[in-house]
Amino acid sequence: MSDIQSEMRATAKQLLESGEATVVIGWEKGTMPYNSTPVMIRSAADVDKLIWDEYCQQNLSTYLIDFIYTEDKVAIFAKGCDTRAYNRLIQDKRISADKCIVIGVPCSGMKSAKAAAKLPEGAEVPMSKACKECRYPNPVVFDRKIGQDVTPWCTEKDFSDVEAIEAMDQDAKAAFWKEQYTKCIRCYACRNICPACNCTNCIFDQSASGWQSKDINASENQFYGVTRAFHVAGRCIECGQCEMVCPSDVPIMLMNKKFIKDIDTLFGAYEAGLETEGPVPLSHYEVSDPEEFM
Amino acid sequence: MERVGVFICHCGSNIGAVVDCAKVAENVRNYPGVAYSTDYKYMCSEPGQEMIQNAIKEHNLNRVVVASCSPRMHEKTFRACVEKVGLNPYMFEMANIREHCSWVHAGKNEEATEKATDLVKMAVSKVCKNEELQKGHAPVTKRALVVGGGIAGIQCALDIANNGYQVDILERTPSIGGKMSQIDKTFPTIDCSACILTPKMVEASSHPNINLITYSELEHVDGYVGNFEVTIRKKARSVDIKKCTGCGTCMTKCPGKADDEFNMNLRKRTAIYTPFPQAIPNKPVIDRVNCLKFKSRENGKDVCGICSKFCPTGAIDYEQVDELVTEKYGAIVMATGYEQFDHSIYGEYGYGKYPDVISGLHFERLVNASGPTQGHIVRPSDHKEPKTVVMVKCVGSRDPEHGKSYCSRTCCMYTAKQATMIRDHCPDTKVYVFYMDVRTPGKLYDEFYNRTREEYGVEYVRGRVSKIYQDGEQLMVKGEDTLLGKQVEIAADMVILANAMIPQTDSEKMAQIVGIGYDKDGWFTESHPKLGPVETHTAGVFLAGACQGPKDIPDSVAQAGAAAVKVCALLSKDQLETEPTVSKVDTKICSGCGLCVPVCPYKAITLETIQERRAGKTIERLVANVNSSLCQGCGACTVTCRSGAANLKHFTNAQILAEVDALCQTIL
Amino acid sequence: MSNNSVENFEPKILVFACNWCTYAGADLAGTSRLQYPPNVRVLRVPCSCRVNPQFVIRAFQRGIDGVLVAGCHPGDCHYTTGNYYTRRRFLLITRMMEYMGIDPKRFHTRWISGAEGPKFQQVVTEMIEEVKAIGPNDKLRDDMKVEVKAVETNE
Amino acid sequence: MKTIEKAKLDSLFAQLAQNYSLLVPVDYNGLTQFAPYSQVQEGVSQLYLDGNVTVSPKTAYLPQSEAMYKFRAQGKKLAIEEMAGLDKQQVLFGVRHCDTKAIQCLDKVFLDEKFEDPQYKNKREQNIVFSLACNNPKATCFCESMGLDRAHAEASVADVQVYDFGDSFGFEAISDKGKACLDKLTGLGETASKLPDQKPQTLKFDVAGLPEKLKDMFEDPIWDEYSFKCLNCGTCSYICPTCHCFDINNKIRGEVGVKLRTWDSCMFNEYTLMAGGHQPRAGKKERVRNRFLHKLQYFNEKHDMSLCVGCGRCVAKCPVNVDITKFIRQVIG
Repeated sequence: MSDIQSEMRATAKQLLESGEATVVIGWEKGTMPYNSTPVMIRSAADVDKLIWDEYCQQNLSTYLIDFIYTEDKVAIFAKGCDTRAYNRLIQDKRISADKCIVIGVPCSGMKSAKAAAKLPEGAEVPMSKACKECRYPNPVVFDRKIGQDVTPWCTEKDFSDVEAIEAMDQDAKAAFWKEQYTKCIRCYACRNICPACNCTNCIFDQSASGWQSKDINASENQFYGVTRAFHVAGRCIECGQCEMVCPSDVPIMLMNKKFIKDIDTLFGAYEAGLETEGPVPLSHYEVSDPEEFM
Repeated sequence: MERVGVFICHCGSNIGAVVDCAKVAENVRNYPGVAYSTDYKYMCSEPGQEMIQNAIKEHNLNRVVVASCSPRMHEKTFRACVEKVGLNPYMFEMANIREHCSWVHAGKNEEATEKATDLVKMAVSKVCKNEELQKGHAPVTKRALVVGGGIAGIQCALDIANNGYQVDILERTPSIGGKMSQIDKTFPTIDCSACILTPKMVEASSHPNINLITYSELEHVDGYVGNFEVTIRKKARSVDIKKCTGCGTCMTKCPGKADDEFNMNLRKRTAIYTPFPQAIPNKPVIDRVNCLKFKSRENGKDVCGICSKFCPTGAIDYEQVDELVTEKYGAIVMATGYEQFDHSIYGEYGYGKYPDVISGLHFERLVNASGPTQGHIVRPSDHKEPKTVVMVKCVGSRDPEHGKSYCSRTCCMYTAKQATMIRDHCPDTKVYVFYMDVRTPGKLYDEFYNRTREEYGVEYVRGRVSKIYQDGEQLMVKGEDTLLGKQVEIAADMVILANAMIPQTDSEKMAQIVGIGYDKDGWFTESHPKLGPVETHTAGVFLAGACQGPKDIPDSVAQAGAAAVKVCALLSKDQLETEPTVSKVDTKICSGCGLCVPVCPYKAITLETIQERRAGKTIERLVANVNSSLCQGCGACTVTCRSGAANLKHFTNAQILAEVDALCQTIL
Repeated sequence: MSNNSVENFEPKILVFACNWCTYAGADLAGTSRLQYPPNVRVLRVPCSCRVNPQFVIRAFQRGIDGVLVAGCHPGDCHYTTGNYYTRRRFLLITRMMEYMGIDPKRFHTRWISGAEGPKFQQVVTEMIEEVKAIGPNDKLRDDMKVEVKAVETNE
Repeated sequence: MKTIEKAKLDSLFAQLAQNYSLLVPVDYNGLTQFAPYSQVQEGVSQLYLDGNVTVSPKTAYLPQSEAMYKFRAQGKKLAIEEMAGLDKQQVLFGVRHCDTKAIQCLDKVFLDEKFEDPQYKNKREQNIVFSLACNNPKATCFCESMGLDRAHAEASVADVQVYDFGDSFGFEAISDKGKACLDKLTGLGETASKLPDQKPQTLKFDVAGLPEKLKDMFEDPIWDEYSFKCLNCGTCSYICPTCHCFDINNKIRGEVGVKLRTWDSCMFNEYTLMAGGHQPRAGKKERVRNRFLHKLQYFNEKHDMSLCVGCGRCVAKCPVNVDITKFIRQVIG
């Protein structure tokens, strides 16, 4: 890892010194050992802040949106999931490729900071769930690449958790989701970190539109949850950030993965964030789509 | 402040006998927004409408709900009614308490009254969120496009042109004329088809308002009623039409040979050709597939060139390429006609392999004086005159399993016509007709059919043919005479099948290009089966002739005239009113992701760059923009739009939510 | 009408009907005097593709017992392609609703043409019977039972 | 000091639950918060005393969503009815010192000399706070640096001081309310009042002169640095024990409805959005600056106390580790 870290610093230095980039976004060490947190480097003198360790979980691509109206040329370090997020943002026309330099970093999976926070110091920290299920640890798009590609440890999408819910009876399902969404405090961290939730003005920030009141209860929270899942259906790049940032531990990916599973089954396997062109499942149709409404 | 007037209609006893209208009016009197509520016997009547108008004035109402019949019935009536006293017509809503309530809940008066109350509350809640809308205006390009140059297209173009409007005829083959030019005689008058068609063709070609675009295909249609932008592919003719005089020398010299599709492949034609002698324009094209020069070019050589050598005007141009041109039109008439059903799927008729089992259109060419046999009725196999002819009707028609479920309408009559022609040309030849039913609804049609049997001695056998097989030189036709209840077997010299009429093979693609509907068989769909037979659901696109469904010549001509009138009515306007119930994008909310763009069936949404002041800086960003003339108001974009930036006027998110909430609030 | 005791339970069912097909089909049921139970309320939309799944969830939040989204048969859409999007969206939403614990009997999408008055009658009748059998919807509800004892005064 | 063995905690809770509504810290499916003791009895939640809860007990004073009054409108007539307050005294068991300090902050806002918020006041009067001293601070805790007394809860808020002696809890009444409550309890033991040992906090720094320093830092580039990674989510505001901003909305069902007050966050776009569409705090920088300055400068200027009590929740839970302690240390230098 340290090789990658020094190469990161060297790359950042070169980019900033040459003027190819005015900003480099990477990770620095945070408050706790398990906090590796985004950092913006503008000066070659600061590149030693950059680190690469097993907690560089956070997706940096969404920060590119902040620079669309500045004069900056922004370089970001990007793992496989970050590059899918990058494609998502390109496809949604939220960022333009000519302002960005993507430095791909193959990733071997990140550890769960949430688990680490609960475990005693020195204990073995498990990999994040999304990382365990990751099929694209290597960058799918990049301008440069650091390090060697790794062999993906998953080839198939793992829907066992979704299937476990599907196997429950109706009352158990309802009770499960009600419990989960009772916890939601509607802080919108899941939305704000999501690369697919990139609207400039989310419907949940428009209380006057009448879509949702600010009342907090399981019903309203579920409306938020299922609506957000529907909005990212066919667009979710499975980074799992939503679930990782949730202060209430709501299993948000269980919603997203349900849509992914059904889209694959009904309309054919689809991988969001691999391409920047072509139809997205829900803004497209086939005359031959399954017919069960006759 | 919303001040809604609610008017509950009894519709005589239609509603009043089931729904307690006075109670409904009472139930909603205190409902939020309601300022006035009453009931009346006939709301749509003159006094009923006056009552609404007076109440608007007297109670200072700014919104109106009428609970009565279906809005599909009287929405227009009441909109006009409220508009007369100064209310915007879109500040009106209807609650359907007749078709959706009293008529379907007879005897359940209490529940129906409760349901009617709910429906009225929903309408009130919606109307409170309604906004004043103004109809838009769009200019009109005073020029029409007729797609298809058959008799329907020609007639339609002539009618439009004679009304003083410019019209283009787009024809994919080298000549106009269509199927009618292949037909020898027409029923029930047995007059010569060419004799009545060719003058029309000449008239069309020489009309100052008509422009012929032959050997060309419809490529793409953009725009909307009054303002279509049509891209046309002018296929390479390989002949400079301006230089060509139509002398025909090239055709006499051409060594290339090809099947003559105009003559149903009953003879060969040259590779440079006009489909038939009276073709218009009477200027040849080179069939590049069969031209020796073009064939040799595929192999890296370059031979022949005889036509070019002999052309006195130097009109041959081997280097021509397809040309795409874009033209503007105010209206489009689809007159793309039909195809003949291919009977080779039927094993019982020999899979199309027996040369002497021919279709009706083959026969037309056989019997035509300028056809391959100079009008002699002979067998294709040995050119002998047949002594026994069997005709089979409903080949492909009325056969949902293998063919088409519909009746092709014309076959009974053309079979009768052909039978009489055989008897006329070859008085010694016996003619049998196998039929399921004989359908002759048309002026003088049944009389013609009776003459065929009685005067011409054609024998009609009611039943299906179960098998045709070759037996020596003859064809054995086995079938059942269901009237006599016995098997019959006829040794025939020739069999003529009355093949069904089917849509053009690419009719579905055509429909998609133009943006109109088509049915399960591929016929274009009219906007209403009875009241809109030549209109389509796409404003400004009309139908003429058999592309809408099987039709004979008089029906096609009549429909062509009808379509022409609709086109002229459209082109006579300087501006078109457009419905305001279209989608609109709130650019403040829109992120410009563009997901709505591919969803729009009318290509009404484009991404545009706008300038915006943000934190003291002017920035540029993409947002979606809806062309309100193109938008037809389906709402597909509104659901695709996650942030709710795209909203459908008169069916806004807030309005629909208000209805949902109004219905549900009584559930506790 | 709604009553939480299962025996006398009269469900309330919301039907989103497209203007060109299903609404016309429901009108035809009316003109043909085809009788069905009075538990359905039709909400007219221009096209089934206008029905945002969020409307459906909202209705369940507010306590509706069943929702039917109905439009033209595929290929018959007045707007040519609207119902193809409806189909995609609601194939997914139907499954998601079930995943969230809403009984699949409570939510349906159906194609009902303007000529299918009898089908409209049949679909809503069956749905009402099914929903009646499973009782009131108690899932996803955002109930607000407020009793205001105070007496009204003029505003 | 009165004591009870931890093994007998259930009987203590049972006694309390008899006379009062009882709220205890629980773990509900992974979310720690205060909840009715009945949840523990029913097994819905587990009692959680290992550390402070994620969602602070400010919920017992300022719920995330609270009806202010209800109404019915019929035609032109309108009826309005106030919501009834807590009809019964409510014991909050295990409130940490930082959170008692936080309630003192809320008092400054809701029990202002000019206006007393009746609903807040009702809860303040009816709540009996058993405040538990922390022996084992979390790595993210920094209450000492913010001037809190780890041995004694905020006396204006806490009614009973609780100490954790390992096998038992010790109780000392602080207020009359607390004394009355303790007096009702039976089966308690008695012990000398030697306080338990407290592990030192690791996150320690000096905040002297902070408000004064910040006064001149409104345009400092430090805000770009700290706001860059902020997501503008509401996690920090919602878990913060002192954040008290709220929005007011209607919840209407036909003729009846309630006026709701719900938490709001200065991180959200609508928080400062003006009716005309103007957004004075358009970006992350403006919002992060406002939040930090409100915590560390503005509140001091107005009420002479910090609005940050050092509970460490935001340090632990911020999804992108925007760390207020790092900021303070950097400003102090």
